[in-house]
Amino acid sequence: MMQHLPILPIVIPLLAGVLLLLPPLCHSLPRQRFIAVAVNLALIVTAVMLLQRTHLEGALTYALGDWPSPFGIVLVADRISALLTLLTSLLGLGALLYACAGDDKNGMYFHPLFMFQLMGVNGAFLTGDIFNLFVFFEVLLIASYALLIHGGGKQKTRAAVHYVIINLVGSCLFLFALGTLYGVLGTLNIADMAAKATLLGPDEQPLAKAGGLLLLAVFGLKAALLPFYFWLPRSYSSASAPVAALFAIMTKVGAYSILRIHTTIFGAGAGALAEIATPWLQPLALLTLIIGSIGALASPSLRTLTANLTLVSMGILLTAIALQRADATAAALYYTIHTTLVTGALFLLADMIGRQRGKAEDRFVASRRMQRPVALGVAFIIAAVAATGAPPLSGFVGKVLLLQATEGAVETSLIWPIVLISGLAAIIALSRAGSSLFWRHSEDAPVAEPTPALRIIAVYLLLAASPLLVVFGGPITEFTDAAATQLHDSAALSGMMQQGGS
Amino acid sequence: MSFTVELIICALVLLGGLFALLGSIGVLKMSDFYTRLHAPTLAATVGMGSLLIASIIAFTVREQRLSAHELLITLFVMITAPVTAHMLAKVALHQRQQSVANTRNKALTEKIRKRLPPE
Amino acid sequence: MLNLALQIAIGMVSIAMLFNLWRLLLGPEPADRILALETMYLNSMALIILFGLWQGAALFFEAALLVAMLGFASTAALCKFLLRGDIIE
Amino acid sequence: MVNRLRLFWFPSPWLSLLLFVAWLMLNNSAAPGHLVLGALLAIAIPRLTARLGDPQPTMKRPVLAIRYVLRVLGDIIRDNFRVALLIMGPNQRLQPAFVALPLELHEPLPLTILAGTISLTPGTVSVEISDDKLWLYIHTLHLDDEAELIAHIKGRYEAALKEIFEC
Amino acid sequence: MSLYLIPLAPLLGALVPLFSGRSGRSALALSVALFPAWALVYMLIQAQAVLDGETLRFAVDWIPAIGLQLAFRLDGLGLLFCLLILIIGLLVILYARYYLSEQENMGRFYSYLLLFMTAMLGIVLSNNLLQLWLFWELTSISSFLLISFWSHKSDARKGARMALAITGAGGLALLAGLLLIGNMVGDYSLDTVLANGALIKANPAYPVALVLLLLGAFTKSAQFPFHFWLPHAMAAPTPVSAYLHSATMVKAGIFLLARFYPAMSGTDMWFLAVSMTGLITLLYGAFTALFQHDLKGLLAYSTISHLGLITLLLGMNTRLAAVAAVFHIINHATFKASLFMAAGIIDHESGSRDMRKLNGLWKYMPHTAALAMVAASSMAGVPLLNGFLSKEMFFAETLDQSTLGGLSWVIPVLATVGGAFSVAYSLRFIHDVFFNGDPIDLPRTPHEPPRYMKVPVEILVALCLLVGVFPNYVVNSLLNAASAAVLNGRLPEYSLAIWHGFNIPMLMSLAAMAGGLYIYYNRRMLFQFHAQFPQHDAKQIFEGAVQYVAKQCERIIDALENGSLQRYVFLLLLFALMFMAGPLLDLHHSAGSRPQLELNGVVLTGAILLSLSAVATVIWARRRFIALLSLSVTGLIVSIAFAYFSAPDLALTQLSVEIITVILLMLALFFLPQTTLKESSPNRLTRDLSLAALIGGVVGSISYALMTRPLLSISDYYLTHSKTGGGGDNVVNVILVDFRGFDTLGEITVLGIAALGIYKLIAGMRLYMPAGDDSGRPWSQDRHPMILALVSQNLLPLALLVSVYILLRGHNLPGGGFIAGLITSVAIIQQYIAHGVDWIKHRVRINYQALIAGGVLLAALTGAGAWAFDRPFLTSWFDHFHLPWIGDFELASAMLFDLGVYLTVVGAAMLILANLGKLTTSERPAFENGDAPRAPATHHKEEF
Amino acid sequence: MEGVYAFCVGLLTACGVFLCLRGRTFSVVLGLTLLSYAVNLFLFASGRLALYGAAVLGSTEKYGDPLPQALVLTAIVIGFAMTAFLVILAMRSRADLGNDHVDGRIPSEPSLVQRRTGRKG
Ligand code: NA
Ligand code: NA
Repeated sequence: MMQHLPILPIVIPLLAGVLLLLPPLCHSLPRQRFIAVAVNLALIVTAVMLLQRTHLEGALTYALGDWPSPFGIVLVADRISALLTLLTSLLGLGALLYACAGDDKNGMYFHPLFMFQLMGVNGAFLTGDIFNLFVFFEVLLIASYALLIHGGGKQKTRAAVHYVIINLVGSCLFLFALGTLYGVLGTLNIADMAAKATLLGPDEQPLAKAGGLLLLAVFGLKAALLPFYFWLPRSYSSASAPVAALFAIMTKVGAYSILRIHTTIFGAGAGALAEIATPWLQPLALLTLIIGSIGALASPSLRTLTANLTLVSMGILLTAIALQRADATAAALYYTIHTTLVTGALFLLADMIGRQRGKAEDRFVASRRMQRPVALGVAFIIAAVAATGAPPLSGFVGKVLLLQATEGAVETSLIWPIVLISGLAAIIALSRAGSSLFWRHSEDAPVAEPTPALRIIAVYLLLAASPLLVVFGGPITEFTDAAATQLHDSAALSGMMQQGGS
Repeated sequence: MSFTVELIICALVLLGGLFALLGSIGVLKMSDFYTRLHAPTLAATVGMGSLLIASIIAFTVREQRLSAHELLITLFVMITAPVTAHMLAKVALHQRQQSVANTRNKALTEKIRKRLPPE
Repeated sequence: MLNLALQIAIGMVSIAMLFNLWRLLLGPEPADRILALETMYLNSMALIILFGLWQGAALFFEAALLVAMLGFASTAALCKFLLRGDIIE
Repeated sequence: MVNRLRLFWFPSPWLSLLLFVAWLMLNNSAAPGHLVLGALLAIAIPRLTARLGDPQPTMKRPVLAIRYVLRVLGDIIRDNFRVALLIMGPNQRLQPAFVALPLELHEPLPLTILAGTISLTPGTVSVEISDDKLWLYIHTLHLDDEAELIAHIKGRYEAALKEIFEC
Repeated sequence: MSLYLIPLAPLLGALVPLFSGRSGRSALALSVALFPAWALVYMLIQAQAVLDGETLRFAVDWIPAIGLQLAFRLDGLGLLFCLLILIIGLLVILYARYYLSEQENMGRFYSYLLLFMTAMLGIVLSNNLLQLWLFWELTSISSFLLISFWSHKSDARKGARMALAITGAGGLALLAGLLLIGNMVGDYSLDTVLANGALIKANPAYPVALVLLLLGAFTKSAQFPFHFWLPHAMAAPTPVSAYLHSATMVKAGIFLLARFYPAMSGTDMWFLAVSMTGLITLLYGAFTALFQHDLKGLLAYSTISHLGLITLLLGMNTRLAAVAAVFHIINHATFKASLFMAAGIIDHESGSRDMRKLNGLWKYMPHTAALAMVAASSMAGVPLLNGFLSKEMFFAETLDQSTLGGLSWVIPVLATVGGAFSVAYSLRFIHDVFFNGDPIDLPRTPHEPPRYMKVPVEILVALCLLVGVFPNYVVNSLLNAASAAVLNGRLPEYSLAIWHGFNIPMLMSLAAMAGGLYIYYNRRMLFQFHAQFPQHDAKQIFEGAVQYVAKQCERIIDALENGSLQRYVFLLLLFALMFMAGPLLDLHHSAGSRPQLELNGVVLTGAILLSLSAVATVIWARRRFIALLSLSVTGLIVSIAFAYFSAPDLALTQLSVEIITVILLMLALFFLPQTTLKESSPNRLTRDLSLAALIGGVVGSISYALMTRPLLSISDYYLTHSKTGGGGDNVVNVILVDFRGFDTLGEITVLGIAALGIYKLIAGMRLYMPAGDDSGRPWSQDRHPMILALVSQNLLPLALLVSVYILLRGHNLPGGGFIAGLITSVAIIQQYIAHGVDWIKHRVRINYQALIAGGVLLAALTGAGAWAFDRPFLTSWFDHFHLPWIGDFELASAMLFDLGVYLTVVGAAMLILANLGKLTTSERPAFENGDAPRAPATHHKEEF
Repeated sequence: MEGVYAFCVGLLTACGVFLCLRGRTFSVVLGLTLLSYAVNLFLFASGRLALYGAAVLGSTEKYGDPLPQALVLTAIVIGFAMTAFLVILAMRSRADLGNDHVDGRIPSEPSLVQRRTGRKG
């Protein structure tokens, strides 16, 4: 089974999702929960094994159907994809546990859809074929559409209309881009595309560039890059909590795709096509960061605030990616782990807080007292400290990594102030949020509905990552460094992919 | 392919094309919906029929074995065309679409619409 | 000879389809437009069969068969829509 | 026993035959493999769809049916040319009409076939059947003599169908 | 040496309250205090070495990638601060035991306090810039918690947030500064930094780094103009003020200046920035303190003023000034902490801090009053007390300045003025509170506090006296060591004597005393003068500013995210256009070298049909049914185009998808408005049309450019291996089920998920059905026209036969599971259309959900089956067999895969359409009679 | 021929884009359908146009590029699934929000309050 390791993160959730739709599992929620959690744990184990193998052996390729690359579809599990796969399943576990405390029964098919969502995300991380990437994008999108409306209600419908339409337009653009790239390069394997891109004549280069930039728009849409991010605040703040938490990984798929495509195909080695994204990506990423910070200050509720903090984190992430350097990529990777888990936890936390505050929900107004102020308060402080990038939690390591990566570069004078001031905005917004949520009380009695311990466990499970990321910062940054180096060493990777076979 | 066969095919092809065209001209030209409704029958029967026969002959001769599957299309068309016409007529009647002024038994239309006997 | 005949026939059917579209755009009533569409389905089948003869490939037969089957479903549904609003009730 | 077996395996034998033939036609082949497959499908599909149809009167006189089909085909071809001229001619010269045709057939299947025949022959379209199934309404492109048209249809098609279905 | 134990001890102590359960308050205080006490003892054991000039170190790697080490360093300066932090901390723990009331959560308080202590110790012991910053920020966070300890008070919350915002901002600046400094010397080790001062000062980025560093220091130590958070932090419980706002947190900024003194000082820029800031702060704080009516407010401004004084000293770039600064750090910590505690006692025992009400407390609490008066005298710089000594040194140093050239005299003059105000407010503290008549309207009758509450004050006051009288014995060695650390070992000659003779500093002191007396005596005039100015409450200004910023942010966000999808899509497409169009400008010829096909009439006609129908769809878009018809035409022509350009599979698929889409759209259209009014303004139409035309133009150009260029693609491989490797003649199908079967697996998964999602959407949907069409006509009475029903039911077997045919031949000829599935679906839907849901419901019981799942499962298991043969997922298998009579035939795993596709497609299509149909069934008879009101159709409530 | 083909692709794209920018869900669905037709034709053409080249072995001498065809097939199916979802979502939106505007409200009544609640989620 070990040689099939790279495909397991895709096939396991697929089979699980399908089996959850069939008798005997489809009729029993407890069984569904059990299977879903078990599968998620299995995914974590798989991802850890994958991580270990990639750490020792570099990239693993898996030629589907035993067809040689570039003719068949290959999966490429390099360090980055292994890391992100692990991240996905960790986040998934938190969201899933939270959902098992009751959110999963507010609508049909939660667990199967959850599994399909994991499958889509993992597939997007693992595939080495650009059209297959499109397919997995669609898998994760359609699953996210269905999950977004989970629980029902006007807000969700309203948000879903925007989310779906924007993404459908995005999918069309994706296909235009793919058509253009195939029409120029004549191949779909990403490594092969990279090889062919270097051979293009001046007559074809502009077309390849148009295709590549169009892809940037498509991925930017997923990654919530300005001006494509507009779907995000509303979708994230209206989705049910575990779904919103799971969505925290979705933006990362967009960022990952930019990283993958624009480093492998249009990376430093692409001659005239090298780094075509940077002139657009850099300013847009910084603007995203700015708008996210402004949105954070303007947020009237914790969910909206979290959604805007997601924007901020995407801005930081994409700023790092735009630099197209190994150290910046390493920073981006570390930051991704941190922000994904923390944002996910914040979404869950916002929901729990909202449930305890009666009509005020998670809005920043006075409300009845909470039932579990200590458990939630401590969680909030942890999440807030991590999210603002303050020490001693993981946010600061990520931020320092990024600042160091931009150090000395011409952009320093631009990037540093923006990044730092955005941190201040987050401090102000979160301290305002926390003091309103936890300290401004009306005289009403606390809500009677008990808070299941499982929800709190789920939140703390995700939050635990933040201190652990700092405590084990040494080995983790070592891994992210290695992963980034591997990605930027495109020659070696192309070799791996060309070779085919597993 | 012998000249005769080719000639036959040519004739059938032209006939088919012609009747397809005639049917469509009818749809365009006739003065009310109910008369327009008759026109596609030309295309559906002789039009499609001759083309399909042409195809049967051509492929049978070319591949040296009987190619009869075109008959299935004919079967389908023959079965469905009347139903389509019937449904369309129902729609027109339902929406009280006026027939051309000189139509006979115009008074029947309201009865037909309500599926009542003529008296 | 056959080629010429085919070209003429294809031309005729093409023109027929233009007429259909004309009627479809002209209307005036929905029934007229559906009739035009239905005729267009017929003409498409004719066209596809002519392509088959022209390219000498038997691969087009299914396309014509499908137009016949699905065109009918489509027309029936359109009529039902105008009659009852709800096509599956 | 035999009857029950037949009903089980061939709920509608004509349909099965049609499917079998259609399969061979589809594949343009009478190879043994297709014969077997066709037979299997001819048994399986009617069994699968049996519940999705109301029982219909079966054809009792197949030979007459073939004659009927040929006759209709002939009529269709003849009328095609007639109607082609009508259509190409000036619209004003036409005398369209609605005609109510009294029915003697009342079973849905023969009735549908009659209506279909009328519609397939150019120049006439079956428009509607009255709720009591006693009247078939026809629209004709050009009407010379209403009684003659009614007699023509009843004599040439309805009577034949009555014979075929023995109803 | 295990220096990490020093900050670790209070960190562990912070956890004690978590486990303390319901133990008594004294026990809790005692057990908490054990940890810092242990740290103190541990430290004292090491102290001698440090006093002897050694620097102790401890380091382990933590996150090498960012240069973060767990690195501690204990030198004289660190020792001094550690002692202050630990000793005063212990006293505060004791004090707080009595200060906090029974109801208050003392455990939480101690946790925060010890967390803060950890952070402070971390700062002063750090030997790594990043670690220093880490602890620095930790003080901000823990002080936020401490200041807001009484979170039910709005003042506390706001004060805490303000402190956090200001110190947080400074912290971020500090981070930038530290990173720059680290970058200059190539290492984040403080040792390296301190050893490379010259290098840093020569670096062109030095001014930037200095400013950033100073921003960090000044915000933390409340230097003008960042001072305003401090008075509002007084909303904290008094032990917090005594600790944070006298000895520790505000001193962190000072510590930072002292710590980086060797590396950063000595430049004019340092002098101007640091000393001028200090001077202004000194004067401003002293002046403002006088007018405070709140006891703690007075102390807060006094603290600001004294911090300014220390800053000024550190800014003066002379070694003696640095020593004076260090000395004043010690002195200020002792007297200010004791004053805060005294103020806390007064507040605690009298219920007020308002000096207009507090009068004559001498009578009620003489012991406390005596202590407070001694401490206040020290603050005023009265001889024999420690404050006097350092102030004297300060005055002396102000005279030793020449950087301001001809204006250098300004500094001593202003220093004296500051000193005078300092005397004045100290006098006010003493006189106004303890004398000056009788108390007015106090909530409680004041009395002495519990015995042990006074002990910390006594200890501190004793220290003030001891230092003041025996400076050489008490603090000399510590001061030496600390100053040596600040000055990198180059200690100047100085003497800590009470009497230096009758010199100018002495005169300045006397002038300050006299001036202070004079000012206090004439305070009413001054108060009136001061009252003329509008009173700016920094909190209100700050809150107002934050509110203003938040409002502006809201406006920006509202303007940007106006909730209009049309704008969002427009922006998306606009940028997509720019992304695509930009590179095309470099494309010199749109046509490439590839020979083009000849245009003919058919294609032209097709193009006309396509264009007209597409444009018609746009034009008719508001009359929806007609738009649907012209859309059908477009779809039909696209299918024919695929057929024409030799893609039969595409033609078949496009056609079936198109038909089923139209049916679906009709189903939906029933519930939607049939027509809509014109909504778009001419401007918007023009804008949208332009964008549409541009995008269309660009896409068309790209397409043209692609088609006219030669392509070297990987496709030959498929053509050559389709038969031999995939066992099929239809290369497109072999690609679908074999070469790229993984895509197809994903694709059917998408379809299945979509169906599930749609089912979710349908469940719980409440729709209003129109009772008639858009012209108001009631619907036809004929629900299921007989002829349609009969023919449909007879076509079904034929359609199924065709499906099987299409399914089976797919591998070798156009067709396959997907098309077959759609044909089956359409055939079944046809039955629904003809017979209605109710009729079918009783005849067919298919679990479409299971069909979908089964289909995907079959496809996936077919793929996974390869594992049994040790091949990668989806490795296909096929073989030719021979049976007697039947002949040769082929079996392939791809067939199973395709069957999975078929099942999924049927299941998905049916799950969608059949359930959508069910929506209306139950309610329909309600308005069968024609004119019934619009009736709601509700599907069963969505539940698990 | 390529020019005419490209023109059609461009025109379909333009029509699709224009409809996608309208304010009603139904128009957007129409627009996306047109856009997906354009996408399919575009993607198909990336393998270059060919006559007499059906990629069925043995049926002809030279074959058109089969790969884009397979891609288009996948794209069609996925597009269908997505469109279906959007169509039903449009119905749901009408049911929940009482109108068929893409924003869930008719823009003639733009109040800041609504926008804020929109953001509040
Ligand atoms: Na007729
Ligand atoms: Na007083």
